[in-house]
Amino acid sequence: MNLALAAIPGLPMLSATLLILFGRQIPRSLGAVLGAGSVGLSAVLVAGQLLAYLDTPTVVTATLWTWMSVADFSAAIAFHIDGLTVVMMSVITGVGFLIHVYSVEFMWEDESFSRYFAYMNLFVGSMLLLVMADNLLLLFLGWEGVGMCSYLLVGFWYKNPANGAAARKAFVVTRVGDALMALGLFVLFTDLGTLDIQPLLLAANLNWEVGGTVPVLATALLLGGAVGKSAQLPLHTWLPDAMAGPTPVSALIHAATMVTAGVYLVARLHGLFLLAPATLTAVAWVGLATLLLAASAALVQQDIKRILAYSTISQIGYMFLALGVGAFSFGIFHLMTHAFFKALLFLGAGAVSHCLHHELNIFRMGGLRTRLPVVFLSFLIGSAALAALPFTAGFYSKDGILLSAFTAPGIGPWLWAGGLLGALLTSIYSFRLLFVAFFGEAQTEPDRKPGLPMAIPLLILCALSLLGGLISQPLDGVLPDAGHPQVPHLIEWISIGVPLLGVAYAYYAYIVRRPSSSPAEAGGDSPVEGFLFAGWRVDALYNLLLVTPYRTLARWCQGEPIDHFYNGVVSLNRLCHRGLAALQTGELRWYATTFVIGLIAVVAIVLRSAP
Amino acid sequence: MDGLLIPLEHVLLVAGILFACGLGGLMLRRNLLFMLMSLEVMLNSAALAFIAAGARWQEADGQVMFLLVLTVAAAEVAVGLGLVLQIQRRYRTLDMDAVTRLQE
Amino acid sequence: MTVLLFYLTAALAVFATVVALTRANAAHALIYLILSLLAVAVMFFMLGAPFAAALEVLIYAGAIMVLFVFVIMMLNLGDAGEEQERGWLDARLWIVPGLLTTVLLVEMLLVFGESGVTTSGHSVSPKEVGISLYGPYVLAVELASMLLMAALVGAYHVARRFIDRPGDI
Amino acid sequence: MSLSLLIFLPLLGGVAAWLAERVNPDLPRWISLLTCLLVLLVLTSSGLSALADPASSQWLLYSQTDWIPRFGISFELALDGFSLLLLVLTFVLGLIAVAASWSEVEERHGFFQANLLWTLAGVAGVFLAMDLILFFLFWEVMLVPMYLLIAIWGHENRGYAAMKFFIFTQVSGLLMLLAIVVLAWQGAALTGKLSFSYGDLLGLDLPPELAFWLMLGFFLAFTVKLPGFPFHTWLPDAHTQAPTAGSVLLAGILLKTGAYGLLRFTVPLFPEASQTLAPVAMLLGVAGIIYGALLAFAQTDFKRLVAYSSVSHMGFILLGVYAFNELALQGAVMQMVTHGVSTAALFMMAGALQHRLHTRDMRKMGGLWQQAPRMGACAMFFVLASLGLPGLGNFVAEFLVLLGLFAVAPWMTAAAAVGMVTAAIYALWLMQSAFQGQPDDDRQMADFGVREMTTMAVMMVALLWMGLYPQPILDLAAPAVQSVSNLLPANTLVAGVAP
Repeated sequence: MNLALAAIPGLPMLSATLLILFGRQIPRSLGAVLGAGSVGLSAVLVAGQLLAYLDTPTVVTATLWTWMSVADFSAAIAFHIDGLTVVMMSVITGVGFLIHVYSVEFMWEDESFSRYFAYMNLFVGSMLLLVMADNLLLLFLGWEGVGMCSYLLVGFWYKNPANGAAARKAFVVTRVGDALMALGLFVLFTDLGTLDIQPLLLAANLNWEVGGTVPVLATALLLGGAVGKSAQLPLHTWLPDAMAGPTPVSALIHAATMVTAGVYLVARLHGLFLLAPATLTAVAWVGLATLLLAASAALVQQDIKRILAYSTISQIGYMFLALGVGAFSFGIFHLMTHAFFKALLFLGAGAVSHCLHHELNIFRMGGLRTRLPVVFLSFLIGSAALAALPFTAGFYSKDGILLSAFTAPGIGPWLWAGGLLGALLTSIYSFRLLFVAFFGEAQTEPDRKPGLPMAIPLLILCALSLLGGLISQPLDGVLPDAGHPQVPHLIEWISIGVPLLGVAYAYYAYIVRRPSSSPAEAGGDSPVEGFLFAGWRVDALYNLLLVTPYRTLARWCQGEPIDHFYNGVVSLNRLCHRGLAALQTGELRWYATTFVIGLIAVVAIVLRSAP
Repeated sequence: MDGLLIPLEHVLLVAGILFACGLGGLMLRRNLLFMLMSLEVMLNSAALAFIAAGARWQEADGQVMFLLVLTVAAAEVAVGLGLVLQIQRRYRTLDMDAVTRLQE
Repeated sequence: MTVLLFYLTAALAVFATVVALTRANAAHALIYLILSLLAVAVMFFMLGAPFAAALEVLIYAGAIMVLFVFVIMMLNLGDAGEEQERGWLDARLWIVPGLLTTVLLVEMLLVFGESGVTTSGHSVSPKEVGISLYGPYVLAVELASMLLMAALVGAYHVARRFIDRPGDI
Repeated sequence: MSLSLLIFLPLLGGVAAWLAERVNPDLPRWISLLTCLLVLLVLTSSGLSALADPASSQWLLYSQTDWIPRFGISFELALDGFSLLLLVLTFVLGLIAVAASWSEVEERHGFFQANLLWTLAGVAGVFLAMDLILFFLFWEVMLVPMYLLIAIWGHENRGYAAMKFFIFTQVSGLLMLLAIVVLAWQGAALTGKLSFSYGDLLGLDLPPELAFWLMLGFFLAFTVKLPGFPFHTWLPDAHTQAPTAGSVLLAGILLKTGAYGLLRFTVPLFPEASQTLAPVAMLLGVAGIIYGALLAFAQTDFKRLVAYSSVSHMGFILLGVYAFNELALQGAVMQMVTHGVSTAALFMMAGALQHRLHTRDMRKMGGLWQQAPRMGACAMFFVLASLGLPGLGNFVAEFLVLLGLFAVAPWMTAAAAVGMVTAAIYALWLMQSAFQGQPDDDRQMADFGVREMTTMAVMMVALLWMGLYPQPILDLAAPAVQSVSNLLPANTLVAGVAP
């Protein structure tokens, strides 16, 4: 049992090690088999776990070895598999496997084929560790591990310094969140004496008062970590830039799995968050603010991947909103459906750029509907699910979130209204993308069509995006069941209707009144558009407040200011030395004179001492 | 013949004055030749002090010491005058303030 | 009477020394120095050290001073040197050495004090000196001889190139 | 017996290596390689047997011989788990240093290897000596050969760097000597017996005022060596100018002697006084972490960057030692070992680059991954270790330090956590400017060969092992650490006591 569980993250990691060590010696096909196959095997093992769990929902735990044990602290390399974990593992390995298969074709011509698969496998392994971890320290290992893989993959094409900058930004910004999370772990351990998740939740329930200072502090720090990893306000700025990596990477890491780790963390530790209502409310507001900001920014982007990136930020905002109002299962549900349709959209975008000479600007595409039908189908379904059109997967999850938000006490209607506005914006930007890129006249001719390794994952994800809403997650007993929220029918109808309104507007704006010329490169002709295009200029603000001062400070300190002090001591010494050396003039008469002075002094001393 | 009965301090005073003169000359003069003469005067004054002490206790040691001082003076003058010639040849001056190579 | 003579000689010695050390002309200075040395020799004699007095005249006033005379002759300083020397004897330069020597003299006076002892009044014969020299002081004599030897070699070495090529001047 | 062997073997090996150069210039490095291996063999065999059958409750092995009995000075050596750990580190890094210098040194091989081995002997002595005068002696013994290593085989500005290193260490060392003598003198006044033995001086009832000043003498010596902010300025110069093997030894081991001294001497000899100083020491630690990281980011010289990263990492040790609880102390011990390995590896990397490119200036590098992928992968590994990636040893160390510290000084912990971010900034910047970016196509550069990859692999495996299964190391150090943390019961109140 232990071995089977350990093999789930272990296989991809083993494969990653092999690929790093021997990647240059083995042929590409073998690398592909190793890379995709190991994840596939993992997926099979996960499927076994899933079936077992569906059959009899029992928690499985396994301890491999004691990681470290000092004084009262101990942490083990141990797994804890319950419904939530199984769902996450299924998403990670399932979607992950599809993306790996897709990548085989996508990356076939790249010179660093095996390096790519090594990183991807490492990522899958780390992500699995993250969700399977039985204690927060192991979770943190996975947490940082996926961050590292994200760094490696965003900067995969390292020759372009811009990619390196994006990768570093992604790592450093999330690292800010990680530092906060680490502090959260310290608070938890100091107060509760353990980092094992289950005993921790138990101890918290016993020892913490609802709304006490420590719970709020601890959860707020954990939220900091979640916000960093899940690209929420105020640490969201890294995600749009992270699109510098290969597109399947964006699909896997920056859409389906890693960025939802924050959601997983909050859901996993919901017991703590429920004890800190203030933090939970903050989660909801963070989610709402993020989803509106990102959706409005997505409205004016031109780079297909940036649109999707902002869309991802926005969708995770929905998940946070769900978590914030206590609808944890809807949050996880949206996580899953989002993984399907966003992976689909990203892979579709990858297919477009793959076939279109790496073109990413949607205004230089056009008319792809007939030229790349499979991709068009993917985008159609993906956009529909993203916009939460009825009966797609996204519809069920997002509808649940909106209605749950409405029922939240006090602030509910406000959250609902904000979420609704977000839904409107979502449908507008997603169909804007679809209409601009796939309808109208062709601007660029594709030079090939996606082959089977790319098409099959797309089609599977299409099916999942359509039907994924029907999956019922085995989350009973793991997360508090919100049930289907009871709201007035009018609210339900409005929630369903608004996205359709958005589609209609997009149709009017981009098909009927198709803009004659593409907008300026810098995005936006008006100041408002420019503001939105720059993501509300948060980046500029951070540059001004943090990056530039840090660089300036570093430049000032470059020559080691502390050394000035020691150099001062040295100079003083040298001065004294010069003073003494000046006495040695080399003039005989001066020596004679000093000799006499000394003689006088000696005689005087003799006189004084012996009168 | 017998010597005189003179207070020892008076002889020593004379020796002291001579020594001071020599010292003053050493400090005052810039010419190496005169500096050497000053040294001679100082050595001589020391010799005088020895003789006085020998006379005080009626011992031969004072005169022995005078002899040694004499040897030292002779040796010093021989080398010193050799240096005078050499310096004059090399620097074209006997001004010791100009010859400050000792510093290095 | 002879005591008075002693003080007169002492005064002469001091006077001759002071004059010798303040001359601008080296040859003149040397004459005064010889005078001073001769006066000191007289004092030696009066103090009961005839052997020392004889040596003072022979070696100091005789041999060493003659050495000086030779060197002065070889240097051939002339009138220009004398002018220069006069310039160096500026009154202001006297202040510091004068002050210092005065202080030293005063200190010496204090050290000597007023003990009231006088010289013995008996002379020490050359014979006693000789016995002492080759008795307890034989090592010192050897050392002195080595010193003289070294000085001889040293002086020869230092002055050799000058002697080799006197035309350099 | 085996303890003095640990010191005398490298000493004699050094002499042999020196002499052997006359026979054959290739011989010295083989001699030092064999010497290191031999010492490791002695160390592990005697260490293992002692673990099974310890000499006393405190020491695994102990030996004492009279040396200068009149002054109570003896040749007293002792080994416990903590020093065993550091000795293994010392000689493993010694091996690695020999490997690093294998083809780098071009002149006076024999004397180079001799200095290398003498440094090792001095370090081994420092880790073993239990007589304070003997300790001081070894403290100096390790200093002089290191000075020569820098001054003779260093780079362009070696004279300045070596002199700075020497003066800093020497001045602080003299303060320590003063403190040692006064301490022993005071001990004689209290107990009636003049002795410099560690055991005799422990637990003396010193006047608090005096204890504080004596503690300061020790503290300064060790903090300069560590080096703690603001006494660190010798380190970047020394590291930058030293030959690769010198940098490896300096970063890997010599800095650890400072940390060892703090743990072994400063705190146990003066517990109360150390507690008084703790806030200041912690502040210095935090300042070092952030300042080191900031300056590392500002550098353009590969080695200088790594050197400043050391300053940053050593801040954690200062924090760990002065938090006075087992968690943080264990973290500090871990940091000593892991930093030794990871930084040594980075310095080897720097040395390899300099050997190939004849520059350490990162502005002249860039895109090296293209030409040397193996090197790039190794660099990436150690850079990630250095920034504290979980799963690698450094994370365990930093995490334990901060975890222990949090119970004592939450705000300090928060400030130190900033170091997690700043470390990422400089570490990734190093990676970017050296290995990523546009490669220079005209440049020809050889990738790592078998010898270099072997040493790198050893260090990688070590870091992974320490990151994933550090328990053996923690267990080995536990007795020493516990005896320190038990000195101050009031301050060891850490979590675990849920009300």
